[in-house]
Amino acid sequence: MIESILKFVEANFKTLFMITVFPGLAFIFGFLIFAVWFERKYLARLMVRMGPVHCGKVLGWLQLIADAIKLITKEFIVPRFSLRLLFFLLPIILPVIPAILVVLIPYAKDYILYDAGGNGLILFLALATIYPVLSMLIGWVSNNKFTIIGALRTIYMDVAAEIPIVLSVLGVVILAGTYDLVSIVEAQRKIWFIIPQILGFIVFLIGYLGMTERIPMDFPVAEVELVFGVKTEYTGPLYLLMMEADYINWLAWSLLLVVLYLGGYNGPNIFGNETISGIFWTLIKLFIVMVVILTVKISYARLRVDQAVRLGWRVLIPLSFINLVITILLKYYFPGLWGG
Amino acid sequence: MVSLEEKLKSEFGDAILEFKIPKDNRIVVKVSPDRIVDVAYYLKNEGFDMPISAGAVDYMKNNVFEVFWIIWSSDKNIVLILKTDISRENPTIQSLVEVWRGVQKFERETWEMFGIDFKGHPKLKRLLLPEDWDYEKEGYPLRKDFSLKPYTVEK
Amino acid sequence: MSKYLEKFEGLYRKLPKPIRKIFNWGRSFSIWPIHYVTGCCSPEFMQVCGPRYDMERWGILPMASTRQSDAIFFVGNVTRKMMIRAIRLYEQMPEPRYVVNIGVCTISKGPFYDSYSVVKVEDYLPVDVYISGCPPKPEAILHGALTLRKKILGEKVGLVRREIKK
Amino acid sequence: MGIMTIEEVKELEGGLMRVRIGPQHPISGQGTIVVTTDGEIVYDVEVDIGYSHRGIEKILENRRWLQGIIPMERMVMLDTSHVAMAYVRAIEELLGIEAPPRAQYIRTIVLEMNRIISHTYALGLLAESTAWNPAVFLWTTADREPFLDLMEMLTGARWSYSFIVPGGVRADLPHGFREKAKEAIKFFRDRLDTYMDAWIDNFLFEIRTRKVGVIPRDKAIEWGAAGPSLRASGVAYDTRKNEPYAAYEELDFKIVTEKDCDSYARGAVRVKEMYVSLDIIEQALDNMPEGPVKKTVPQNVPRGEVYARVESARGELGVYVVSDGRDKPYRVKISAPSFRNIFLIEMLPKIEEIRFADIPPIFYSLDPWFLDADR
Repeated sequence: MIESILKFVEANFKTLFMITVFPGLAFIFGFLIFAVWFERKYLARLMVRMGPVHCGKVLGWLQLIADAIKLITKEFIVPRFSLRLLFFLLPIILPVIPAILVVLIPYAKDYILYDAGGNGLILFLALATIYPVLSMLIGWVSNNKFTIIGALRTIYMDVAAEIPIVLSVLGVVILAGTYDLVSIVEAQRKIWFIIPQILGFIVFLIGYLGMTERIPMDFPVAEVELVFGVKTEYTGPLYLLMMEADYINWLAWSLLLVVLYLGGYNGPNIFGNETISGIFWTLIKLFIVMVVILTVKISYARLRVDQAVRLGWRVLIPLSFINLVITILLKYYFPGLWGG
Repeated sequence: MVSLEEKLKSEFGDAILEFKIPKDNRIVVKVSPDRIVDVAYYLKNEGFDMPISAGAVDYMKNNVFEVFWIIWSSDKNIVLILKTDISRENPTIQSLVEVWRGVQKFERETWEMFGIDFKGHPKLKRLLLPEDWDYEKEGYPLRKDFSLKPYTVEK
Repeated sequence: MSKYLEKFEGLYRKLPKPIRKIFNWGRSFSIWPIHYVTGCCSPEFMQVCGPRYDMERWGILPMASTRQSDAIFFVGNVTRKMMIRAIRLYEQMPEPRYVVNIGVCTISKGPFYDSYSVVKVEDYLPVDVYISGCPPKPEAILHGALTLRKKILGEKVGLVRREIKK
Repeated sequence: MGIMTIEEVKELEGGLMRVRIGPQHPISGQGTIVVTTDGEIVYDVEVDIGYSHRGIEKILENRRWLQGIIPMERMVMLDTSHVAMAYVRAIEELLGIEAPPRAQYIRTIVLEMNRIISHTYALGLLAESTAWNPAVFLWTTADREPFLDLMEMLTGARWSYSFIVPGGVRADLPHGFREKAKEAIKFFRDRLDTYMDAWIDNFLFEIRTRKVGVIPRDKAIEWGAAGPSLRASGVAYDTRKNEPYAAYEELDFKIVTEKDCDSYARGAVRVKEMYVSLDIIEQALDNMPEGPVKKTVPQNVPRGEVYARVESARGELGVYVVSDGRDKPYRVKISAPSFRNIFLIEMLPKIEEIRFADIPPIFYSLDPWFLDADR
């Protein structure tokens, strides 16, 4: 019995390692702890504050653990007039969706958990659509005015951001000639797609801000009018799950941004091992994206719903069509540059 | 400013009970309560267009409430205090909301604190006092016969 | 006390001591007061959350929704009309929950000792920490918050603390 | 906030719901605004205040003239010296005395520092309400501190000074105050330039606040707006000029007005006014006359009635005082600027289209302080 298990582990060591450590559970939890801590600390510094200091002696690095412990040990309340079962179940399902997205991403040339038979991009975009819908459902079952307005706004946001994203991603697909995420990264060996696809990148970035609910496109969770958006009624452990889902979603979309436009794992082979340096470069780029997004968060105002939807339909969609035309011309005149 | 006094007296005669200019930029006019709306309209046409405040004073000895409105004139830069006396037993007065829309909240507050009924006021609804305030038991807070003793903390 | 809470209460009491200590440590470092102002000490409270005094150093972070918060900081005078809402907010908060009085008005009505509208908080809700002053200095508010932290560290871990006084 | 009742669910089926913003809400402060909306468009707004009504007007009838300053100051904690000034002005007018000239200059400095303290708060919250640069709210919190330190040095308290009393001020300027004040002014002018840069450059902030909550000039007068809200609608109304008190008559400054009448203009008026305040403080420090700072005043105030007003940070603050010749006032009616301003939001949905997300910027551009409205 044990021998067979050991044999199984030996044979599938890499897969198991990927599921449990990187990019699986351990990585996701590590990212959560780091991202929330880093956000609080970085924003606090920009606000000329200190942020958490005393928890865990050095730079308040244990702050997130303390928060998690507190939230887990708190009472959780299910409001009387909500749909109780769904109210309880949906937040548990919610973090799973972005977690699946995370494992679709290639971290090095031969380091990908599931490549979806060369259709990774399509699977990613298809699964990512579920997240706002679940989010909307959560707002609806909570049966609170603020969550219901938040739910409506989630749908507005979905309408405003999702279609431009898909259209702008088409440019990348045309250049690389494939839906396979590994091949897309390989196609960026010579030039990162941010240069030929600069229009598409801008459209994608704005859509990305919407899908991850970050300023200036974070109107579904606008705390000045909606308290916490769809999260308003959640307490304790369930609230923790919702927060987690939020950050994992951010991680997944940031990784997609890195893969599509910033050259993915491409970079100098500094460790003498392609896999390790690939992972290294992916994470470095991820970190840079995070810093940029947080800086944007602190320097801009939030768009109103109608303004955001107008931006999506009147500006972003025409822009992405122009981008498509440019892409086709580029592909036609310089076919050799894009690896495919 | 003297001309305003003459104009008012010739227009309304005995209804103007008092006309004072205590200092620069101030006019105090006291009118009888039945002509208050007409005087207000007249003053508005004279350029007194911005309501600043309104309220009442309880003169328990004379058995009257003195209701006052404070109006500013945007082009003349004068503050006008329009006053009138009403009886304490039957405190009703015509509301001036139709003349100056801005006095709505002040009259609402006066209604709440003194129990003065403003006729023609669109929204006499409780504003500042708690929902469980009982006028029968506790009385109107800004009247002089209202005592703070039951609420005072013992030393 | 609901049946559900009683059940959890029993579970918590059975936990070994080190684990309960860890729970207390977590709770003591993440006190999230509600974003709720009742009176005139609020500017001072704002300064305490601001850069110079920065309460977030100890993980004290004002939260927008009652459902995610752990404490009510009564910032200045509480009137009868406000108390009705405050009790409702207290009922909406998940256990364990704490109450802190900031400012002398909340303790003994302070400069409004003869007001017909201001009430004492302790007549309605169980209070954990009293901070006196009108308004208290930022150092005093910080000291109060840290006193609450110490109190949490030393208490028996459980879900239910006290019932609401009627 | 909270659970919906059956009636409210039925209302929702009709397409509308009534959302109570406050008294516990990130933007509400101590008051509540009840918004009738279909989720996006706002059809009706109702203001519900009184959550911090302490009955100050009644309490004042129970206090001696000098004692009255203390509960009075609790009305606007951010702006206490203006409230005290209004009350003191009324008392001095009844007594027929005037404070010595040096006291007038010190009063001016205190009042203008208080205006800056209050305006930074308004600016910070306006920034917060659009989520524009959440840092700005905390920057303003930090930049207020030098002035709070100056106040503590001068009066001994950070917020509630009770410094301006009938017949003058309680104390003369301490040693080293002038130098420290000059330093603070220089520092704050730099910071204001930073705010102006951030303000003008930030196109998203303009998108959110321009043409939002427009109060035309005639409507502002008709409804009785006060202070910056009135001046942003193009009415040059400033009690400091119209009916000067303290040392404003001898100092050189201009009334700030804007033409746009929207939330952005109301914010801009405040920023420009802070520049003016800095200039006034500098002038007052330079031209300060020598002499005593306090006169003795009798305990009893002669019979009479008077309406005294000052220009507080939120607008004109008037006090109508009736004295019957005893040591306590017979009646004090306070006409608070926030009480006038906050009701403007009730009128707005009737003349223009407001969206739910516009409520916070409009609300904070009016700069309400509910304690002041409630009294």
